[in-house]
Amino acid sequence: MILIVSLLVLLMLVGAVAACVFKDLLSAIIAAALVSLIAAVLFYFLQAPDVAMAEAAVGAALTTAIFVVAIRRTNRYEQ
Amino acid sequence: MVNPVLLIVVPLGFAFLIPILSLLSKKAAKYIPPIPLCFNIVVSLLLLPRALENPVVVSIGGWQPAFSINLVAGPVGILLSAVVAFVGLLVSIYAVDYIREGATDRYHMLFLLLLTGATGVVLTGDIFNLFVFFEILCISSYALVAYAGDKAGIESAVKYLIQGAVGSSLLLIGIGLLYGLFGTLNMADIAKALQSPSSLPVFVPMALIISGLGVEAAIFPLNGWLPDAHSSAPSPVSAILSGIAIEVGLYAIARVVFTIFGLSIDSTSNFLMFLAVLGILTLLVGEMCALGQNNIKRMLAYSSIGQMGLILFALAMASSYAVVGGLFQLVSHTLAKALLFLTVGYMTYRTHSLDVSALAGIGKRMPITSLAFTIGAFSLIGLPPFAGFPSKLLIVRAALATKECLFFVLIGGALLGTVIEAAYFFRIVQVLYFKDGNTNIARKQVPAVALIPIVIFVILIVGIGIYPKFITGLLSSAAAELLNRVDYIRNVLG
Amino acid sequence: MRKIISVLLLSIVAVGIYLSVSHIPFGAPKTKVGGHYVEQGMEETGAANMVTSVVVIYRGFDTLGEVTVLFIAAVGLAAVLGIAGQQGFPREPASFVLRNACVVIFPLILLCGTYIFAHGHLTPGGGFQGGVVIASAFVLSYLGGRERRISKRLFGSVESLAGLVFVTTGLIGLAVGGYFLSRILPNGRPYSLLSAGIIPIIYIAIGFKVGSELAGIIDNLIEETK
Amino acid sequence: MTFLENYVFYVGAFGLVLIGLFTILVKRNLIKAIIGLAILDTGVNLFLISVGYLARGTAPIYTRAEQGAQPMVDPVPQALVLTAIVIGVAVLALALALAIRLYRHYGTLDLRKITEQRW
Repeated sequence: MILIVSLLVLLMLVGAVAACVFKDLLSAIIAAALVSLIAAVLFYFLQAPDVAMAEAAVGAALTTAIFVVAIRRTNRYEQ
Repeated sequence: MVNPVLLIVVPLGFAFLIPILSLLSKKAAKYIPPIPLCFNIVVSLLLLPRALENPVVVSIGGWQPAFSINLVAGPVGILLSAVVAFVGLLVSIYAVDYIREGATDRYHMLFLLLLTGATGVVLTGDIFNLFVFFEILCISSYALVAYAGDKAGIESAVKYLIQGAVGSSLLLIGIGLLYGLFGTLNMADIAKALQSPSSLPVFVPMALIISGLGVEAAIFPLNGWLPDAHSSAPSPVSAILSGIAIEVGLYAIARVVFTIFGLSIDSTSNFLMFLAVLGILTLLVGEMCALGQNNIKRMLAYSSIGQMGLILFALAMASSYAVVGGLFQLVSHTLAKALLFLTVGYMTYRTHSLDVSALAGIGKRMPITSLAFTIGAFSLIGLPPFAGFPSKLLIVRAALATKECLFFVLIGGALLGTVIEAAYFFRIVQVLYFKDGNTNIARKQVPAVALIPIVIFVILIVGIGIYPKFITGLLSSAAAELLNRVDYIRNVLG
Repeated sequence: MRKIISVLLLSIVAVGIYLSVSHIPFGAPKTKVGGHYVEQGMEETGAANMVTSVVVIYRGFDTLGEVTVLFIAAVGLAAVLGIAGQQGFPREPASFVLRNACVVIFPLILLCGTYIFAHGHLTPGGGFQGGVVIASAFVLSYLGGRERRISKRLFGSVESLAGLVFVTTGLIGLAVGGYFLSRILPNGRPYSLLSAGIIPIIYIAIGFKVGSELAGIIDNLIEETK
Repeated sequence: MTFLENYVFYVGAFGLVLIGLFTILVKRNLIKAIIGLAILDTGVNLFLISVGYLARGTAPIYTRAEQGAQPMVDPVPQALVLTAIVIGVAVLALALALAIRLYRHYGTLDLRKITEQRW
């Protein structure tokens, strides 16, 4: 159990670093969505199903959608 | 049956009502904000006699305080919520005529919600609830700064939003740490459980919370957003941001420092000393930058930073005398700065330029407005017949009464700041009256709707300046409430 | 240079937080208020989901504030983007399959969202989660039928009415019970749909409000994507 | 192993907080900074939930079946996080709207190049 959690945390941090370094903003947004998704799983492990649901719906789906709309109306690459 | 919760809920209800009303008539929205604000003034005045005897504590939902959110309407709360409602009312009357472009109903909704947030921060007795109302205040200010949609407004709103959002996250981490340490969110309950504020695990959340709130209160290293945001917003918004938003941030810091963490000058003076030094640093930085400005709104914004530093310094001295001075300065700054922004709003509207030199000769063209501007500026400098004089005098006397070497040095810095302040305000007044400028500005006064609030502000500033006892009674009980932690805990928890 | 300063600053923050967090043992019982809610909550509010009872009843004022924050964001976003409030212009239609699939799925997602917020006091989920699901149905409808727009007037009215329902419920509580948001309805039989006093009313209001606000936000962002 | 058990969630939470703050401080692209803000929010939320966790606790939802002697985790942080998530998404949406508007004015999102306002 603890190993699975540690692995997920590690993956989440890697995702966050990736979101920070990627030059292509679309990739960075997907990495940020991955962070949110893993966070939702961690919320579930922490016995918080309500929050897991909200985080999955808001963080992984809705936020990603607004980000994608926003970069479509601006610029996809970080200069 | 007057309940402090009405002060928050009624403006909120009216704000929710505006979209429906504006379906019926496009013009209706601008007349809505004055109604709940008038109501708030009446409710505050009705609550005042009860609050002066004993803070009115009400819980939401009807459980014991620690188990539900509660509002504490003590003298400080009532004083500040009345100031918020009063200044808000005058500015909203001014805005009826001033705000014409774009979807005006959105402006009025955001304006009303900003004031609701400020009232909520002032009244709440729960730390997480404070965070929520603080967010209401901040997010509506971000939107209002960007409201006009011009280059400068959007750019400053972006800076403001990024810094403000980081500040709120720090605040939330601090709240989480406090909840982990004490298992409760009620401020009185935390205060009761918290014994020594200097121990390290408690110091960290305190530092986080203060730096989070400090972003909004524009304390020195965290105030990069303020001059941009306050100078590029529409003038009524600048008046509210300078007159209310930053003061509310400062109040929240004082509440956290004095009530939750119970810092007092004798036990753990180090941190308060640090805050006092920070205050004077903020003052000097703000005034120095203001001196070099040519953009008049930017100058006023820097002057707000300076004044915040002075108030922070006064509050950090933590003697009852000094806190009275700080609160007095807070009230007089609110009145004077709101007045200045309102008058500058119409002056720059006529000259079509924010440059100080463009104001040359305005004194003859717009005599009443210029006179009002001069009075506001003199009050901020602290010249005798105006409200700024007794407040600055109180702070100086409080600093001398501490008999601490550090405070003597710091008050010297504050006086230096005042001299600088006098220098740049006199320069503007001189430009207004004694310089001949562009003569093709129409000899036209401000419209009556806008003139009424300006005149009321002038009357108040002069009135308080001549007869300060008018509010010092209320201020001293407010200061006593802010400093007396034991009574606060007893009143809330019973 | 900037990076070095940032790293230094952040390491100070990290050390400070470590010192404080080491006094908050993970997994140990440490809360005062939480324990009370868990023990008494079921009796006092009649809701099986304690998170719901904390969100709506014990800390209902926070929730009102939070709904207000979302309202501000929706209003502010429209103000910032300078949207006039009329119907948008039509755009090119999507492909046949996508379009018809969306027509079929759209009501199902709405139903799912409604289920989530109507059962907020019994199962995980509630007003926000249900509202977000409803909003996601509208995201889908943009993908499928691009020429379709939501009616801004209708959504604006739903938003305001839902907010007013919340405030009015609280004010009735103030008039009847003496406290804002006090329980004016009986708790009812536990574990049944119509139970838990005012929780379902408030959660339905929140569900509609959050749903319409988020759908409005997305609509405003997508507008004029030419 | 005990260190891992005690701190893994805190490490995850504050790791996200620090990475988010670093992104905001260092990156000059506005959308990147907003992504940092989103990561920061997630980290704070994860921290709040970890504070409320109880070893071997169950989710704070009563079911008809008997609970047994199992304790429940603290519902308060979960309620706070629900609020914080919604506030976070509100700020994010507003920030992105500002970014779109900024791009329309300046044609760039690089904060170094956007210097109309100066100290």
